[in-house]
Amino acid sequence: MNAASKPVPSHVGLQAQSPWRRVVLEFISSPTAVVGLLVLVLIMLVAVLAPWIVVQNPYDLMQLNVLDARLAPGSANMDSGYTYWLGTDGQGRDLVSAILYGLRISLWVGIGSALIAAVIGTLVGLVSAYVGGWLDALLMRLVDLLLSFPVILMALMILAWLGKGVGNVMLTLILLEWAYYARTARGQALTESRREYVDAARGQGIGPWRIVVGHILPNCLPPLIVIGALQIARAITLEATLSFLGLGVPVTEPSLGLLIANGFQYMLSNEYWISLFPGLALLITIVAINLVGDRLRDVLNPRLLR
Amino acid sequence: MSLPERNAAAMSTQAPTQTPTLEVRNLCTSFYTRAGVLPAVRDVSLRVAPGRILGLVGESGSGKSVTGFSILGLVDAPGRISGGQVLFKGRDLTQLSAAGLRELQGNRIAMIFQDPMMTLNPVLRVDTQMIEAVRAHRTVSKREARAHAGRTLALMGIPSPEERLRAYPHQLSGGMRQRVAIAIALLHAPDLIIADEPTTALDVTIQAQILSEVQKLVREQGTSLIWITHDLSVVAGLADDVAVMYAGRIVEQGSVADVLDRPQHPYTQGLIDSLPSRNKRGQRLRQIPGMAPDLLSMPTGCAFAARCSRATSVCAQEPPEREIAPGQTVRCFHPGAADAQ
Amino acid sequence: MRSESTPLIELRQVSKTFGKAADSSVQRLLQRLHVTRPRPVTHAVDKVDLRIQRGEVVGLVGESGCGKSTLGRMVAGLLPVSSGTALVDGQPRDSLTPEERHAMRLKVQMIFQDPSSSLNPRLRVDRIVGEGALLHGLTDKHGFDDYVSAQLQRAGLSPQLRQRYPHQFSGGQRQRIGIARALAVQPELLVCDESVAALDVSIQAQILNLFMDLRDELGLTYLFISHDLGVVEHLCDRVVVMYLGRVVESASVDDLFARANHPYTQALLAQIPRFDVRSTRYDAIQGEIPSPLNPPAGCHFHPRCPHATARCREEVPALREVSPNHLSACHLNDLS
Amino acid sequence: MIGWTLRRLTQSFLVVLLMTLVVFVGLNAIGNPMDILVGEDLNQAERLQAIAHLGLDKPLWEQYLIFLKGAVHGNLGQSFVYHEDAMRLILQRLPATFELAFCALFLAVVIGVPLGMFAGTYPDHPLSRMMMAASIVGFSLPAFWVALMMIMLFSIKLGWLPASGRGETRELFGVQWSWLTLDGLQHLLLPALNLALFKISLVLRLTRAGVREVLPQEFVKFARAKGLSPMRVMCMHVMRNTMIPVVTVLAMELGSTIAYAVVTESIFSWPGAGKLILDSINMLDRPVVVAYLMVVVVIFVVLNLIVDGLYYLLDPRVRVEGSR
Repeated sequence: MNAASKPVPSHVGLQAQSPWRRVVLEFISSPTAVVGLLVLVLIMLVAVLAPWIVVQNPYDLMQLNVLDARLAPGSANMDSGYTYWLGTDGQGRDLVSAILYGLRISLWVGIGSALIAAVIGTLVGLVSAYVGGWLDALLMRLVDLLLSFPVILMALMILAWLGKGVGNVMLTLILLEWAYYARTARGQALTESRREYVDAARGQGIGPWRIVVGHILPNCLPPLIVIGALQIARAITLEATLSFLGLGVPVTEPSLGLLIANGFQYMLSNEYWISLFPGLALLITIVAINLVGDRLRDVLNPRLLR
Repeated sequence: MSLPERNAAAMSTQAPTQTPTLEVRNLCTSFYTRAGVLPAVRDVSLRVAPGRILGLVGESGSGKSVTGFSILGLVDAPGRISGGQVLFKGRDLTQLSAAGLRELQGNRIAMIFQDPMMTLNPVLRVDTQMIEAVRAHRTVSKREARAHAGRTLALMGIPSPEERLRAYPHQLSGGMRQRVAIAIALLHAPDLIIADEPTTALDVTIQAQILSEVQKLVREQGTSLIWITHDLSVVAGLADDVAVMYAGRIVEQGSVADVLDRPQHPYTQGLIDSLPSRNKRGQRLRQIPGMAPDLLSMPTGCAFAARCSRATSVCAQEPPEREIAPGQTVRCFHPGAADAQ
Repeated sequence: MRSESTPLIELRQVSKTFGKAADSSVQRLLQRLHVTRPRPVTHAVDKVDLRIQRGEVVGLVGESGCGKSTLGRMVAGLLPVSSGTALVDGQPRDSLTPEERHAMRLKVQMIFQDPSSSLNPRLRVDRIVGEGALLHGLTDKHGFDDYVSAQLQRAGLSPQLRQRYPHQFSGGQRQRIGIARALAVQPELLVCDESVAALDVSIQAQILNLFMDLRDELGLTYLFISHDLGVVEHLCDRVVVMYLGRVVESASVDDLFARANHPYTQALLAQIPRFDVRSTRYDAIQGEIPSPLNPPAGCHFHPRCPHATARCREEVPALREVSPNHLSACHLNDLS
Repeated sequence: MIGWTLRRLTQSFLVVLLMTLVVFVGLNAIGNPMDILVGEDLNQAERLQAIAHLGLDKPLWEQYLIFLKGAVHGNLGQSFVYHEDAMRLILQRLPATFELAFCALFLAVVIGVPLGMFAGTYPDHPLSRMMMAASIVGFSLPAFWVALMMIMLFSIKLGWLPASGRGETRELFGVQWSWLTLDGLQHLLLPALNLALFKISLVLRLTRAGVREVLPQEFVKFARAKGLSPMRVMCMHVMRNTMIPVVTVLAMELGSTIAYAVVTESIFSWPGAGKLILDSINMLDRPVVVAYLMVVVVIFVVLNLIVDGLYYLLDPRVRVEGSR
């Protein structure tokens, strides 16, 4: 058969080049993606090491000095002389440490909920694709139902019932996001199971579960990884939005969303920094994740998602 | 507005001395990709007289489709025509402006593609796609254009054209869809049709129907036809002349009788020997060893040397295209018909 | 226990339908409630008899939609039969114990058409080829590398390539890997479903030569499915022609190509482009290939058959012997 | 065609029924329905009278029927805060939210689609690269933070636009619209832009991906081979195919715009249903929450119908059954 107008790409690879190595090589070839990845790794490092590198524990009310409230960036601390590089918030919290701790919560909620939802969703998707029949129809109807309602509304309703707190926010996110993974995992598993290498494996007497896990699952991973990146970014944004609305984290341990919400009232008296800097931190994190996610989508499966 | 009649003089029996409908001289087309420059078409020259059929034969990656697209100026980025001339009735298409070229596309030169599933726009009805093709080159009312479309479909032997016009592409079978695509190509009675493997995706009986209709039309209307395919048997039955391509070059060219019965180039000989019907039943086929070269790392000199039983040190240079017999050229230092089996 | 004459594979009145009508009452209720849409039923294979003797190369030809691939998958045990019985070595497939069925499954292996989708892109070649053999104890942990190398060698690939991944091979090489995988479990029958259709002529010749070498070397039996009559004529001992789910003719290669009996076979043979036939006058048979969704009544070929009679439109012609082991299903034979 | 619509309608009806069941179970499972529907500050006599009235003493399934009957007639209890019928309260506020959502979507389409077409057709053009970078940032911007920044910049620093409230409205077809008055428009601009920002980058990327996928297809090359003008090839062939996924996603995005309006409305204190629901949640005004949930369920079921309808109309492969 005649190949597409462009000739067949070079097939004489020198040494064993696994598909995953090929993905890494292609990922590196885009500078913006590499920058995104570096920024993301830096942010994660900073968030994990926060308690050791930060001047003050923003969640320990004892250390807060109300007199230092609403100080402009660069002003010094009353007694111990360290400077508040980004100023302080309404309760005298050093914004730098508050942002770092806030990042911890955001990343923890975002990545945690996305991973758990991914595992649940993929399992449901694979089982639904493999078993088929009425179970498949039932699960997919549920998934369609969940996906047809916007996440923020469902989150509002659930939090209104369950009450506030990081745990509830994560539970809400997991409850809503597993559906994305389930739909994609099922769709991908069905397309892969129709391909000839699955028939070949069945013909060689390889057991059904060994085929699903050993043969089909590795080919379902690429689209799931792409969704994972997108979902982490959405989860972080959603957590910040819910906290901003006062439904997320408790007041004593403000995440970035709550910091921004607290800063809103001071904006009128031109103290912009309380809302500005946490917002910037949030933006940089999400942009970094989206840059990485975008590149992954082009590299792993160009035609998937938007 | 009936189809403009062709004058009888242009019938195929005319000796090719008459000015050719199309003459391609030293055409080069390359793809400038990140991985490097892919020389898809390297110094290709060919000519087609009115009413004659030229078979352009080659395997995957030989550049035959790219040649077809280059002639019609449809090469997309990162591909670009990097040299040579495409003379259509004396005018060099490579120098024409986009608008100038567009006047000819679909009007004087038409193209048919391989995949019947994707040639027609799946969301538009057949009549919409035919009417727009008519009105692209004729200022006529939609009603008139539709009538002309219906007549052309009937000409292609399509039963109940009215019903086909109202249908959507996915409601037609592969064979029917390909006939509609051919009908669209014939709307303006073009002087030249370039067919890129139109029957490869079809079944034998449907392919036979398409071949008979195309052959009849070319003979009746004196249209020149370039039939691009990898199937030697189709070319043997359909074409008047044949050009064999390998790794971006035409390695042998001439009349069907000369080239297929007395092949001069070892690759042509190898292709013919690989055909099951050219071997004794049940015996091992005489195969061409190895694989086609990778266009990214093109060997210097003759690209076929690595797989050629006649290769010698002289093959390290590029063999020139030489006329070995009247109307038959070959690009090889050791041409000659192998001892017929 | 099995005499020499027992065929390796035998299909008796085997049929296959896809998209079964809504049988359970719940489905019918849902459809009546307009909740689900009724699924069309296609009769892919319709009461086919087929016998493949050990060491024989049987060609199965027909155009798209004739059910030859479906039949091939039923022979390979990848698709269950809807009705009729499939016997391997004289034993019905569905009456076997799980262990027997397990061993039986390895006896028949399939070579697929599309070289890029028949190999798992994420597995290394040695695991693709050797996983089945390892599972069934044909080799063990430390003998694995040599075993896989031997299989690749026999399929014409150099063993150092076994660490590589499918995307690092050309179409022809990938087809060889598929063959090595099939042979690794030491089958007796190879079902080749359009195995050379996706390859260029020069590569096609190399793979066909490999098939012939393996036949001589291992005494393999083949069911060679193809739309390319030229290839079938060269490779096969016997040819079975199918049209829209039914066998219309079956004969030895010489018999079929010289004295084709069924009008459809005659049309097929007349219309294959022949290398040595120049500037042919194509007189194609008219009409479209009917859709398997609602096949025509009586003989499926009657809408396109030049000799169709009233009887052809109603009565399904039986597959009868018209000359020594030359079967054909056409009413015209009753007249002569 | 009729079979299809009938099928979709029955499916939608089943979904709404299912949701009422879920809501009802939610009411009873978590917390005592008594205090949800009746409120704590009534004395004993009034409590008994309310229980009888709402039939909370009857068996569960009978309660569900009463609840269902109430839902159909639109009375799902009185709002504690406003002492008005919850459903009517929400229906009063909905037009403001719709106005905001439609305006945001309009901006998204008018800006997103043309830019997306350009970025898809000329991917290596510097402008396209810049647009893609901007769309990634736009895609990542947290809506609430952008709202604050907009207020700070345009209202406080520059003072061009009002920071909150809805401004004058004029009546049209019995509903108050603010885009009909200049003052109304000034109030509408910031919240609508805030809501639209995310959607613009979404539509831009969606259209670009669609164009990138359609352009290399054979029927586009065939259209060019027919000698059609580039404009015709772009509109009739490329856009028609690209728009199918874009339009269906847009209809879905209308739903999420309505949902995200909750945030924007509370920041800009835009008197829409979103702001109402948020305040009700904070003030534990449960009947309003229940009523809002029912209204939202119906809206999204209708939206899903519209999405399927659009897909059905735009893509003939779905609409016209039967192959050869």
